Amino acid sequence: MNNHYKKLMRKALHLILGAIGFFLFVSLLYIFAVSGKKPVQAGVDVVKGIESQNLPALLQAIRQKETNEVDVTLPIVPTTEVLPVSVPEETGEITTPAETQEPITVPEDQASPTLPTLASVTQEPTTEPVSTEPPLTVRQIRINDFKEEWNAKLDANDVRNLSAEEQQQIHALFMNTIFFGDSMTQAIGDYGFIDMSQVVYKRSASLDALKEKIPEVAAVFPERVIIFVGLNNCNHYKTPEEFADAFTVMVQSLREQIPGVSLYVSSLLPPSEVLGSTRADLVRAPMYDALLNHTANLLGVTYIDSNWIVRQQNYLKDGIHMNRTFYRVWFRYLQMLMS
Amino acid sequence: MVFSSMTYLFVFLPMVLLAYFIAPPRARNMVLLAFSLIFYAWGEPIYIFLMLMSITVNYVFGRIIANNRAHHSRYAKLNLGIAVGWNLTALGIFKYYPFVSSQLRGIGLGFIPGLKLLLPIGISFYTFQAISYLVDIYRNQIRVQRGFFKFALYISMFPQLIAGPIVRYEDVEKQLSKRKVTLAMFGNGGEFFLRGLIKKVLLANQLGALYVQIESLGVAHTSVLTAWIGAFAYTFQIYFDFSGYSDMAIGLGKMFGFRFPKNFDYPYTATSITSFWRRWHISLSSWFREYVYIPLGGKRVSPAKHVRNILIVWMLTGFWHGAGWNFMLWGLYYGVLLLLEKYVIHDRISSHPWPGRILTFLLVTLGWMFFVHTDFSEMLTYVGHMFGVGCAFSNATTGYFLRTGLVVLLLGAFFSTPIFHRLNEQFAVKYYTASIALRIAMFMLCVAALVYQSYNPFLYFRF
Amino acid sequence: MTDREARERARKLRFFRLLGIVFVMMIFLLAFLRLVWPRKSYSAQERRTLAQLPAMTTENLRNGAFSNAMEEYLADQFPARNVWVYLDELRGKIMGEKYSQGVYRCSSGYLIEEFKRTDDQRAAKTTKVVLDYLREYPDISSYIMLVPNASWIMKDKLPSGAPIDSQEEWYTMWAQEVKNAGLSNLTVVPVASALSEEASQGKQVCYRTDHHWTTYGAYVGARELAGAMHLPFEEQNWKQVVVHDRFQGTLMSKSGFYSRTADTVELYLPDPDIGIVTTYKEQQKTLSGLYSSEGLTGDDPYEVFFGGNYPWLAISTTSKSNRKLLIFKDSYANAMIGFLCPFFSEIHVVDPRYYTGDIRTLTASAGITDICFLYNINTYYEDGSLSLILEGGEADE
Amino acid sequence: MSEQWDIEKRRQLYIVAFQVVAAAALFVFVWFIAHEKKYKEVDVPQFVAELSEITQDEWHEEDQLSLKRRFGLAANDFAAVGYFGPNSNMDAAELLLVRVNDKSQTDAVVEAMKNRVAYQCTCFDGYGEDQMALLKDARYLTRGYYVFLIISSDASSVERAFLKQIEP
Repeated sequence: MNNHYKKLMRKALHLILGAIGFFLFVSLLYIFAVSGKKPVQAGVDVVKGIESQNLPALLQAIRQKETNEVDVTLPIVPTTEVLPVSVPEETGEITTPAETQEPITVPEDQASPTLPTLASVTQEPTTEPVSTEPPLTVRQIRINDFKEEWNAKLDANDVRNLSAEEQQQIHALFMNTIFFGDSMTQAIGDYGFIDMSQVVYKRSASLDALKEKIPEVAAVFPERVIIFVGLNNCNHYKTPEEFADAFTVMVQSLREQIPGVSLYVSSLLPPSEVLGSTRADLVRAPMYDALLNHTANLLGVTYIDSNWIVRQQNYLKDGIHMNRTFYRVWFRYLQMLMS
Repeated sequence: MVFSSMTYLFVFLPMVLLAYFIAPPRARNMVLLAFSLIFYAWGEPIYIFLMLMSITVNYVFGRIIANNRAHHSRYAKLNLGIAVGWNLTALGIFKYYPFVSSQLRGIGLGFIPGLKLLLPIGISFYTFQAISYLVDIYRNQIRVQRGFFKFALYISMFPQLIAGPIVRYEDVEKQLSKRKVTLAMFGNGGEFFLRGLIKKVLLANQLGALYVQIESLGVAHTSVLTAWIGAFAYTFQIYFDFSGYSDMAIGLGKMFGFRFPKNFDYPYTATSITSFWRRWHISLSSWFREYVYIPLGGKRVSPAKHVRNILIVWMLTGFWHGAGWNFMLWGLYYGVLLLLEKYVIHDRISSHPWPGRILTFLLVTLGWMFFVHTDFSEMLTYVGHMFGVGCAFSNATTGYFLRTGLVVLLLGAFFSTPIFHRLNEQFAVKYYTASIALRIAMFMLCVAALVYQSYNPFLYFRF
Repeated sequence: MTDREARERARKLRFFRLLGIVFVMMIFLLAFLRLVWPRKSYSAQERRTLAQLPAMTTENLRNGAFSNAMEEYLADQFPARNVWVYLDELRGKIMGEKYSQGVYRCSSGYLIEEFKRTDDQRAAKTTKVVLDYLREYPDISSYIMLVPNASWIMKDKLPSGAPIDSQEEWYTMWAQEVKNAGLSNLTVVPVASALSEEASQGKQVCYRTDHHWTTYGAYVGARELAGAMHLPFEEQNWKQVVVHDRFQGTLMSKSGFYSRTADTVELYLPDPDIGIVTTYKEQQKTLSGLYSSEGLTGDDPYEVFFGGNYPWLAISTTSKSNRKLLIFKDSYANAMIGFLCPFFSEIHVVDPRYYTGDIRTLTASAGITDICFLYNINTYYEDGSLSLILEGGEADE
Repeated sequence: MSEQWDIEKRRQLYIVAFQVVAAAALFVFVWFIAHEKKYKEVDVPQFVAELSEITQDEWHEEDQLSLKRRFGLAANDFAAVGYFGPNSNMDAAELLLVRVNDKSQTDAVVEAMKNRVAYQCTCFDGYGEDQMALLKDARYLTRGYYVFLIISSDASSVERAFLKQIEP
């Protein structure tokens, strides 16, 4: 009897082993059926070759071509009308280095010869501040007119939304621009003025923290980068000089990683009066801003003064960030300056 | 839980086998009961309470009836009435209330609340089992079960719990107390289980897919022949589905030492409708015969009453299969056919089995089309297509379904006959190694089909 | 009992005993393997994450979600799952099954996706919204090209009589509808006959195991489109490069049918070379060229084109043309955009299934001169996202 | 004799009691099972607009594209959708009410809501304490076919108003 069961067990074992063998055979068939899902190596090389083309050179060629086209169809803005860097208007009571008080302009022949992009030809300021008094240019008159008009509207709290047409113009203008910064910049995308794809931000970041985002900006190879940061930096940097140093480092890093880029920086806005009265650290914001202006000029970064747009009623509850109204004017101003 | 699931085959079954055969014989009933309750609770745990309630109520009423039937037979009858009423109420509420209330509200009785009830799985089966138990006690055909857990096991035993067969108490009475499993009996159970699994997974599911494909064809593609192919596919599908499940139940019962009655006896080889119903879902038709038809007087009454009895029984049979007018229609269809057979055709049919066999099969096929369509307009459309209303006799699509469905339909036809069974048995005796190898292979195909069911690619090429 | 009967009985008993042992061994072997088999998190073949052991909570126990999750988990983590799937496919093949998950097994190794006219209304709505949108830009030339799928082009490969609805019928109706709208700036570009003709000449225009058209098919499509756009397409030369010769596509994954005949993926590079730069707008990346080696070596080699589908691509080229194109597209266009690059200085590629920006601002601000809708019929018919992004003329902010 | 009679009578009483209990238990069970609440139908966008007025939170009605952008949900997959989003990037308050077509969609919707809240948390973490407080108090309500996300300075009031409106 025992023997009988032993025999049965042995037989069962053989059968199961046979089943496993059969299954392994099917596995082999399966492996054969899905084998060779590998691409042709030569093909991969071709694709990799295309991928690793020299992107800056390609971009330059493409933008160059566009410039040429623009050249024949549109009259280019004379280089004498180079965007001047304005001075913060309410800085009288603050002690700032004397140079920043002086308007800075760019001589006509200082445009960088190696990077003949539209932006650089028309707008790139030099790294050397020049202290000669410039004549009042057409452009400056236009700027003054603009400010006058919108100051009135701001005071009257009558700032209309951007019309669809204005919106489209702004989109067209900033198609190859990246807005870069902290929550001040994030608002640009959140409010819907610009597609989120044009915005790179890191909330509550100091300039140092922002530096790690630079590769993301560089990945887009933008023609222009507009930096807009806020009061986080007054917290983070004990003195305006530290802040200015950090800014210098960031600008260098941006230029290194994005050859040929034009850089702009918007004012570091002061806190609201309510907040300013309680936060001693934030009161010094205008000093930071003033030094930012100065450093920007030294570095050849275009400083966009936006302090004049600030109105107390346009602060959000936190006393730091601005509501839509501010940005409506800010964008119109930007558009006026750049087009 | 269903038997043809991964959870059952590779988690539940190994666990219950292990626990059952490791446990000392005394504890085995408890092991089975515990696993049965888990089995039932799996997926819809709330109805375990209904099950426990049903067990308790029927257990107690069984005792009451048994105590009183000798001396207080009227009191016993009263309690039988209450108990059966309780069971039918439970069944009625859970199975029929949503349907009935929606119908009543449809005719203007808007005050009737529509309850949202899910059908507790297997309730039709275990309720009928409980009723048969009570009636049999009352009739003094069986002795009452005094052990609560044994009774609980009789009602809730997982092999037959959710799709039958409806086991009469006398069939398992002895086995509840004492049973023996030999290796050969266990193997025999395995044979039944495998056969059921193959029927369900390899035949019923494929046939079902074929039917669904044909059923969902637009008017543009269908034809008379296609509709018939679909109807045949469904006819075989429901047979393999149901009888496969019964086979698995019987097989599992055998593995644990229970002998459940046969539920199907090659119904599609029947030569008449009468004989079809003697072979289809035997435990249900014998239940209705035993507890409804005969108490009503059976056929030993006037023809008019006999007609009434037949129609009542078949209407109930239809209704038992589901809450819907189509099931009622399906039941009455058989009632009428049976009456025709009895009173009109009688013995006039030829002695040769084939004409009757073919006619019966075609009638049964047609019957299933009433059964499957709960929506009357869909039913009319489909049956219309079968008889050429609004479509061609055959078209290119017919050829497609003939070619792709031929193998599985032929297999279906072959598996429905006793010839296959005989050959299979002879083969098993003669070449037993080969036939076990064949079973292993079939089991592997079943597992493959079960795994493939879960093959569910997520392809985002669209999104 | 005779000797013979006794012998037969003994043999029967032996059979059942052996079966009993084997049955237990099978169940326990698989149960054991299941326990020890390493868990996988992702199935490359099905392109989805596999179910993991569900956590048990009173909530999911009560509503039955746990038991479903458990069943899913067991099936997904079954030992050697793909081999079982393959085994079942073999069985299906032997039994003559031709249909699985909306895909037909066809002759010459083709797998072809069905077309089901389930809801004409959705497509009609899409068409209406597209026409309304184009009506707003009368100065922009617009083109619409619906590419027929294999169930139309490769009709003769289908199992004869397979119950597939006719794309041709629907397309004819649709084209009439568009024509009736009477937009003077809109051209409907038919491509079915050109593709069918190429196919009948033995050219491969559809992949065998993928639902896309081949790069050659896209070439034919581009030729037709270029004709409608009046582009000097014939003057341009192309250099063909084979990048994959064992391509097994999504239809194989979708159906579980295995086709032994693999396809070849080709790229057509402009000759002479032109400079192309692609900015993946939402991803904030600018890359050179149109192709992705990562996509090529990944699970779906068709992703060699752009690496997949993205909401908004801005392609700039060194082309001297002053035309700028805006394409609304599905994945069919990915293979075709390369053919248009030499003729446009900028191409904005919008995939409405992912794009969530303001399409009207984009249309007006990018200096677009041409708009093209490029879809395969299946997607156009089924996908409702075009109507979502084109609807609502006035954006609120 | 009378003692036996008493025993018999008591037994009968027990039986009657059991009969009553059996019947009662069945009906209690049915009542318990069938007692699934039915929620009232509401005009979702308008209802959300009403709810949004309960608090002074800075939010406004958003379009379907914002919904798709922020939650990855396509509005036409559902029976109805009402969405109020934050006014500025310094606000966190949001309301999203979805009426699903069938309950199998519920999980996906809740998942999308949780992802959105998790993303918002990364934006405000270590930065906006008030906003973080709102986000931490985010409520996900699933009632019948409704799925509701509340991020609000007074989430309880909104929740109460919501339930009051839809509960029978």
